[in-house]
Amino acid sequence: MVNKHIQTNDFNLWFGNKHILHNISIPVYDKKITALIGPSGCGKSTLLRSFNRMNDLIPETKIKGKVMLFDDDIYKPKIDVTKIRAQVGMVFQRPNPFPKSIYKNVAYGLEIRGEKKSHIDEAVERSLRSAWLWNEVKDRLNDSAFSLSGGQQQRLCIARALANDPKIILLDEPTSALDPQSTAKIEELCIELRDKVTILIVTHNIAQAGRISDYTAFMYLGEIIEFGETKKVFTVPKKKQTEAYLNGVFG
Amino acid sequence: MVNKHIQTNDFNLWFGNKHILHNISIPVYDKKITALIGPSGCGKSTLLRSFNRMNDLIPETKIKGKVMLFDDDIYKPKIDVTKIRAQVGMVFQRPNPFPKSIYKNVAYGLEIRGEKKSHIDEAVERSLRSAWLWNEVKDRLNDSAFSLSGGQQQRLCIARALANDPKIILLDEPTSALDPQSTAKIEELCIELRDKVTILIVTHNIAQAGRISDYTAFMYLGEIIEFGETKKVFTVPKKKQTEAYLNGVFG
Amino acid sequence: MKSMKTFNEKLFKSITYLATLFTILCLGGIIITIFSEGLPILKYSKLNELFGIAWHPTSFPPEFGFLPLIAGSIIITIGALIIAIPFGIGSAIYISEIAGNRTKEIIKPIIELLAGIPSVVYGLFGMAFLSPFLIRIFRIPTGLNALSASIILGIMVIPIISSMSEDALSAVPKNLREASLALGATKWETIIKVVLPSAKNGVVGSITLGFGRAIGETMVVIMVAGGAAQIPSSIFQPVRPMTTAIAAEMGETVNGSPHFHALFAISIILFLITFITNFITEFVFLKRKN
Amino acid sequence: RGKKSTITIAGSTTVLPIAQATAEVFMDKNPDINISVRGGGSSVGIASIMSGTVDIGDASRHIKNKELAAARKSGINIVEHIVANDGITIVLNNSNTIDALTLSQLKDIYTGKIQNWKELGGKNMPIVVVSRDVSSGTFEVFNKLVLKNAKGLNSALMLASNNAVVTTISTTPGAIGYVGLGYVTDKIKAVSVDGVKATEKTIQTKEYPISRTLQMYTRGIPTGIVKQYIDFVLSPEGQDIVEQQGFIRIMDDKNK
Amino acid sequence: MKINKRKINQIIGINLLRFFLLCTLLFIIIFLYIIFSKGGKVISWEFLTQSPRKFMTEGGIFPAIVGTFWLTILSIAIAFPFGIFTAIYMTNYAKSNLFLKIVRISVNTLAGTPSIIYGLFGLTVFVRFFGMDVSMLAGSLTLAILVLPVIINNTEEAIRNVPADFIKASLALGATQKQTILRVIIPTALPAILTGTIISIGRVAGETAPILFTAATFYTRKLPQSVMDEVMALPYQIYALLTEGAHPEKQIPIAYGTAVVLLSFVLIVSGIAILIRYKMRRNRKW
Ligand SMILES: Nc1ncnc2c1ncn2[C@@H]1O[C@H](COP(=O)(O)OP(=O)(O)OP(=O)(O)O)[C@@H](O)[C@H]1O
Ligand SMILES: Nc1ncnc2c1ncn2[C@@H]1O[C@H](COP(=O)(O)OP(=O)(O)OP(=O)(O)O)[C@@H](O)[C@H]1O
Ligand SMILES: [Mg+2]
Ligand SMILES: [Mg+2]
Repeated sequence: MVNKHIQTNDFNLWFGNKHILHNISIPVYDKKITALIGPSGCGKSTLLRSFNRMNDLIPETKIKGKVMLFDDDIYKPKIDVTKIRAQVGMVFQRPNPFPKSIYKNVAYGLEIRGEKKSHIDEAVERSLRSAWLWNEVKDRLNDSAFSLSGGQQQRLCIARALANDPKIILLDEPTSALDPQSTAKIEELCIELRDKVTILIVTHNIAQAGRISDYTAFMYLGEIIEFGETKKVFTVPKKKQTEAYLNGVFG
Repeated sequence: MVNKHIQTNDFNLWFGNKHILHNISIPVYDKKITALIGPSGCGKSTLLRSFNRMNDLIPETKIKGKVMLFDDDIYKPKIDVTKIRAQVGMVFQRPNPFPKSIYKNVAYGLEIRGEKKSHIDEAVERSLRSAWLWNEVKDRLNDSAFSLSGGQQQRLCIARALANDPKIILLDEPTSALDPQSTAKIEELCIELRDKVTILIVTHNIAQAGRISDYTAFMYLGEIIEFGETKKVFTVPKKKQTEAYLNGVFG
Repeated sequence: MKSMKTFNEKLFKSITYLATLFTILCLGGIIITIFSEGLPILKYSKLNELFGIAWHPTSFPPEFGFLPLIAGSIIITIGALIIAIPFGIGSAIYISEIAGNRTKEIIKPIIELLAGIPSVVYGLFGMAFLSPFLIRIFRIPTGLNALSASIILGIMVIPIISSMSEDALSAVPKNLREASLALGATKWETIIKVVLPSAKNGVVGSITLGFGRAIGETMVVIMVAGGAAQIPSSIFQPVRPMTTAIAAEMGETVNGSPHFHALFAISIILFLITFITNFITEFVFLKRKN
Repeated sequence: RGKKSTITIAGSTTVLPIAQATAEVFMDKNPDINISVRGGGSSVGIASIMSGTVDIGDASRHIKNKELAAARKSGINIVEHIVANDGITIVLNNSNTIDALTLSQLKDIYTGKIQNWKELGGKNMPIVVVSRDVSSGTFEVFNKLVLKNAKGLNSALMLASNNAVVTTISTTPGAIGYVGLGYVTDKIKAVSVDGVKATEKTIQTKEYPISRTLQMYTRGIPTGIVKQYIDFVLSPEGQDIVEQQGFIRIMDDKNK
Repeated sequence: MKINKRKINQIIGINLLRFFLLCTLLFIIIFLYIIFSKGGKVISWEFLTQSPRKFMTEGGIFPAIVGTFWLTILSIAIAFPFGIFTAIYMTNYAKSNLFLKIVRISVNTLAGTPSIIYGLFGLTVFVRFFGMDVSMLAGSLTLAILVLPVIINNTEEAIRNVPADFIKASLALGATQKQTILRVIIPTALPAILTGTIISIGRVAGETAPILFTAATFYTRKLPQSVMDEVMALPYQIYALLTEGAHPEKQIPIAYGTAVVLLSFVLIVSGIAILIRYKMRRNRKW
């Protein structure tokens, strides 16, 4: 049995009065890729963002239950949220590099923590290599990040997250704004990264979930309907809704 | 053999210098549902909008080739564009009712043509019935259209298009902003409407194209890769790209 | 380490908070000033006298009837709006709906630029050019009157109305226009029946904003309106708007005299009028969100 | 105040041109002295002198008893210097047949009791009353000496400058107005008041009824550069400048 | 037939709109032409660099140029930090809706308050209460409060236009709120903040009513030595030349010349700002 990296226990979340997440209890296994699938608005992004407390930004968010990162409840009072976020990398749907140079983008997380320049230089190179971007950008680290193509920008965002040396990376539909080639590259990259970090990925593309993930969670209306190994969920879904969704009946 | 309602002949379209549509030659058959599928940005919407000259709104649009509506080239000089648009209904991705009452929305097309009130009343009821909305709104025709749910608004937009008594309706991803129930309802509605009008629908949802269309055209990078009966295209695609797309490898 | 970090965070937040309080304080200061210097007029003059029709602050006994001043302000402002509304909104519609991108990119900045022209320059134009011009055209004894002030103020307000209306029109979702055109409507029908009604709030908001600007304008009216404290019977007569009375008479009053307080009392009225129009603009028409 | 090298003057806008023009020539003669001249109004001038924020306060009226009392109470001795005479001429359009008016007729015209020239024996022609802006010093004099502070006609045209009055009168047949003596040209005609024509002489002697003096106030007897400046204004050279600015010089033998 | 009527409506309607726009442009052209053609004649090197002479009927307007320059710089320097910090508070920290609403109403009320009321405020508070007398300091403070809401509104908008994506990315990397503000939000919004501020420079330079009682003097030869000195200022000079003094025939051309200087300054400054903004929008990649 693999290790659990994250475990949620009866986790509930409200935006104001809207009950968005209902009694979520799933594990995220260490050094595996877990895919979160489900129709639009079912709460995939919200669940993902619960793992680094990005939902705190939304006013009137209430939660109940626990989210254990290793053995720490990240919602316990007086915890330093910035520390948790630094440990958990996050990549968004649209590539969102800062309007700074390529180098400054990757260095950002380290600079705000006041790391030494030499250490930063080294980490920038390492992260860009891990994100398969080093060769493409090594000669123009001071160019604006916007001079990169969409796919490169998304890999830059992955590199930026990797620079913090996170144990886990959350990806929210990372390829939905990309062309097929870039998509393929990011998928490969995910598989490659699996050796180093735990990956949780939200995707609308069922085929993608099938291709790259080890585990799949299917969500519907804020609940986890089914969770299991991808092979099993895709071939012999236990629930009717899962089957319907996989067959493209809705969404 | 069924009648052709629309036929394009070597139709090309440029936005400025960008060549968007390449030598498109497809028929749209009368009283059938034709689905246009393909990855994002391949030109589906642009092609659809060529059929009622909505692309004219985009500055620096150039075209070459013909689009025959029955036996009239809609791009021939000095043609009255408003007349063509009145004959061709169009429904957009996001429901876009006017900020007016339900009644005024449906009556809009007739009112601008100065039809008689009695005729308008009758047409409004008929269109709302055709769009399966009459029972839900008959007691509040003067309420704002925004008081309706998303799915109802989309059906209102269909009713609004139907009020002009068009021979053909163009739908651009009409369900992508809707929930499963509303989606199902609109799909059924399309099938029902097929008896009266020709339908051309753009969709991202491959399963949806399979469920409701008689013919399918697969587009890629501005070209029609494959066109044929839906059954055939879906089961034995002739082109590799079609197969790849249907299997969810890209998009 | 961590406490240092939180301290820094808190310090920064407090600085921004103090700056915000300062802003509120400025408004508070203005309100307190005009009310504490304006209300004492009630010691010298009854409220109904204050709303009398004669403004003779230097006669014996002085009369502090605000009505001629209020009337002057309102008449000029309405005149200005009558001029500015068709030109402002008309050009806004043209820029937003009809002009090509090229034209738009040239004209919009020009109109924005116009909004920045100092009012004293407009005043100069009115005094030295427009007023002699009007005398010749209409054969009137003075060109410094309600009409010329309205014209100048109107020209001044056009860019305000135009650029704000343009913003409102441009904010109308493209898909509404498309829906209308797709139903076979002409461009004109689309503009009149769909775009304008959808942008109604913003457009009306631009008018109330223009009203607020025009009624508070000082230099143009002090230079161009003629300055007679009367309720005019024609637009060719000079008027004395509130702002003129304040700016022109403040220097001649003895600090703390009834006249001094009366001028501050006028500023209260002026402030309330602009406050209310502003409030309506922001919260009724623009519905500014947080 | 030690070795002062600047003089600040504030007050009446009527006196402003005199102060400005004399200051300019004075500075040319004394390049290391700077004079700053600003308006504000007579009350501002007197108030500023009392508060000590300026060296010289200009006023087109005499200091009021109330103000003087307040100054005495705070131990300030305010000294008045009459620097010029100002006479206000009543002017009509050249086509008008009237040549003489009385003070009380003027008052009736400006309060609206008389509305047509024929009531005064002239043509049958409505009177167009032209006045100066309330904030102007000229209005102030007229208001005091002619209207005796009675309410003026609301519909009078209130013009911003002497020149505007001249232009308006010259182009409007039925118009009546008032300007400083220096502004009378042959485009308009001046009438006598109570039988006295406005001339330099009649104004200096106060024979002409609508005349006044313009003054500068200082705190105590001026010393140092302030004294130098005041002396310059009162000198023949200074008085020439006063005349250039459209006012009437003070009588040579009667220097205060 | 019906189609015809609709077509005619369309043609009439659109031409009416075109007429309104052309008239507006025509106003502008006539206006600028008159000011520049009448004032242009007066402009010379001497006019720009010398003090007024011969009772303001000759010489130049140099002290007024200098005065306006300092008034503008000082007031922007005072208002800028307050404006930025207030906008930061409003966009990032304000939690309570009520407080935010109060701030917003205050800012909007300040923005809509007539400038003459600022003049009264400056007179009562700075000139008299704080005893600053008529001085550059009193005038700058008054003008600073006048532009404060302009700077706040502009900065707030600039900050709100920073894509939420950037902020999220920064926070997700473990940055604190202050770090996110100082390293991501402000740098991203800076060009927009600065262009807005440049535009408000134009606004301040042209304001007359607030300095009538607080800073402006009619005539001085000396350039300001300290913030406690009163100064000549271009907009006030135009007003004074037209309404005071004894030689309108000589003063009006000078007023036109002064207007050309002021107008050129304002138009150039706001033109630059508009150009920057235009370029910025073009080049913006997000
Ligand atoms: N800031 C917010 N305030 C209130 N409700 C929100 C907010 N963000 C999301 N929601 C609601 O929470 C629910 C779940 O949203 P979420 O974004 O997690 O869905 P999702 O599964 O990621 O959908 P998608 O596939 O479209 O990204 C939706 O009903 C949405 O309307
Ligand atoms: N107004 C426009 N100006 C210039 N190019 C445009 C414009 N609208 C669309 N395009 C370009 O035309 C191409 C086709 O766009 P279109 O919207 O037709 O794609 P689509 O297949 O409908 O995509 P989607 O599935 O995302 O709706 C794209 O490359 C797009 O960038
Ligand atoms: Mg999502
Ligand atoms: Mg599309």
